[in-house]
Amino acid sequence: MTVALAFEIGLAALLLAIAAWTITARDAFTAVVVFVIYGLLLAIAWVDLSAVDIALTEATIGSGLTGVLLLGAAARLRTIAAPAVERPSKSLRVGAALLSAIVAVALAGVVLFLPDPAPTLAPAAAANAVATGLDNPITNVLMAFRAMDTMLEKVVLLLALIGVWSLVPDRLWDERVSVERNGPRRPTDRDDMLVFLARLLPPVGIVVGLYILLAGANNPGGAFQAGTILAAMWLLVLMAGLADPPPLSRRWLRLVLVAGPAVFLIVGLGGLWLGSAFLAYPVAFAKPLILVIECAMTLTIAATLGLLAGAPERGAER
Amino acid sequence: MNRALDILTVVAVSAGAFFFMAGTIGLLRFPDTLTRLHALTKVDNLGLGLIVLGLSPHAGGSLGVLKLVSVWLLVQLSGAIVAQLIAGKVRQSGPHA
Amino acid sequence: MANFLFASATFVLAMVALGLFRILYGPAEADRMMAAQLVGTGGVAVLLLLSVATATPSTIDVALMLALLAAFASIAFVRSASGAATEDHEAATR
Amino acid sequence: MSTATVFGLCAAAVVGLGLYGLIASPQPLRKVLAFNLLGGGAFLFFGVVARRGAAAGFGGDPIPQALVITGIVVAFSATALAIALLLRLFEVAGSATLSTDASGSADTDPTGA
Repeated sequence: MTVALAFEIGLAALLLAIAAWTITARDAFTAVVVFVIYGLLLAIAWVDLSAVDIALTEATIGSGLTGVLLLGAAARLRTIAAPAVERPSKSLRVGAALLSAIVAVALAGVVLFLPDPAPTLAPAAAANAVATGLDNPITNVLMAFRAMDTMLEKVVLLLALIGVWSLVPDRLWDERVSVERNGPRRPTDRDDMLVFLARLLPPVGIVVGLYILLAGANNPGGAFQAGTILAAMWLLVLMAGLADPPPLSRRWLRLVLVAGPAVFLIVGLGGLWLGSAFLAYPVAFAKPLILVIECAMTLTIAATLGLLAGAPERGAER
Repeated sequence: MNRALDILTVVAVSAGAFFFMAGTIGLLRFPDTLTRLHALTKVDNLGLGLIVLGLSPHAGGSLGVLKLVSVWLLVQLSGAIVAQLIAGKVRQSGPHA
Repeated sequence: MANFLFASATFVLAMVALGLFRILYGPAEADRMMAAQLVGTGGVAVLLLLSVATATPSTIDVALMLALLAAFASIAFVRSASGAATEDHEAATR
Repeated sequence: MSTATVFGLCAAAVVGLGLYGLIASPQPLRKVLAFNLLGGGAFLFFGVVARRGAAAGFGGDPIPQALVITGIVVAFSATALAIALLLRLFEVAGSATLSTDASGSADTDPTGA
């Protein structure tokens, strides 16, 4: 057991060092690279905390999509000759350090004096798992016990996308411009490898994504992780230039974007109509209904996350 | 039989870990970018490959082994492609761009 | 066996941590990318080792995901770095 | 020292680091990174609480774990929105700093919240 503990202490120390490096790195680009590595190692920490579902989410969103988003932004921001950004005054930095230290120490105190035995809802989650027929407790929580959270979180995603879209320059809304601007796709010499990968990897990614979606019923996995993988594969194809990003005004795109929340809402209202409560699943149909919602959500998540993470890329194409 | 498999695991995983060490030392000590790239590719191929080989008796059946091998193949693919991209970038812009 | 695998995971993690110094020293963007690639591969290896050490087969799925997206992150990296590099080049020739 | 304690202390320190970066970093992109660190630390804290609540054959309390998953996705969308604002600011203003001293106007602080 001590070897395992040594591993955990080493991992925690490495995480801390990398977090500190993210804050102190000299240029923003290095900070972003280091942050992506932080996300990757954090996935290992989640596995160590027996939270494989979170580890899957962190591995896909934390290091995959966030990486694309932040690296794209950093590359674009670096194109300006960085003006001498003045550092905040010394008194502010000392004050910030003091405040942060106090917060960290207080939190550490909380960690050391957490109640024992720890309060837990795990037995309740286990006892009610029969109602859904799914074995993965986290899918149960996300899709049944706290389904309202999950539905509203889809709405948050959509709102964020609307926010991002409303910041897009007017000309990007017009599809003709994007076709004329880019002309026929002609991969350059260096892009050859990228094109090769973008042809080879997406089929594998789709299979893995479907596997994760279906495994989510009984093992770690589910709509979030599957949707993220699909989003990543889509972005890969876009980055290689094998397909154009869809014009924002396309109807099918908007249908896909609202499919998840819409199906969720319809099922929820159905529960109300059938008598019991909003989002109450009829016991006999709980499992198929959850699967239907998850499938719709996977599509929506894939489209939304892809559009969110690809936003800097899209802007850079001008 | 079990013992033999355990020995295989220990030997192969140790060898894989050795290649991780070799790759890291190469990455840190080799003189220029292309030689460092050479060191790095050994980690993807042999380091991870040997660890996968060592773990496969304990992977829990054929599905586990299939997953392990797919992980290795995927890393091989991405490693090869990224190595190409990096090398192309070095060639394009000189070794110290 | 579990102890040996944990020890191996610790060792690989330590090697990856050492490799991070390449990001610190550079000098080229390519060197930084290589260090990031090493972390990706090392992370996959550590996850595989942990999966067997703790007897949780689903951890392999995390490694599978990481392996799938390692290429993706690296390519975003190459693209953004090379995009920035060409801009630098243009700025230098201007 | 247990697993939960190790990562709990790590989470506390990461929250502190993120808070410091959020206040003291001059560049907005760095502020976004710091904010993500801060949030990630909070998630880790949740994960520790979940780990301590392991019962009924689960490795951790599934409720905090599910909340963290939701949180990660929401944090990602907030980051994407912040980045979009940042790039737009850069496009419109030609610089991506929030330095009020340099621009002379105190009302251009999109990440001030």
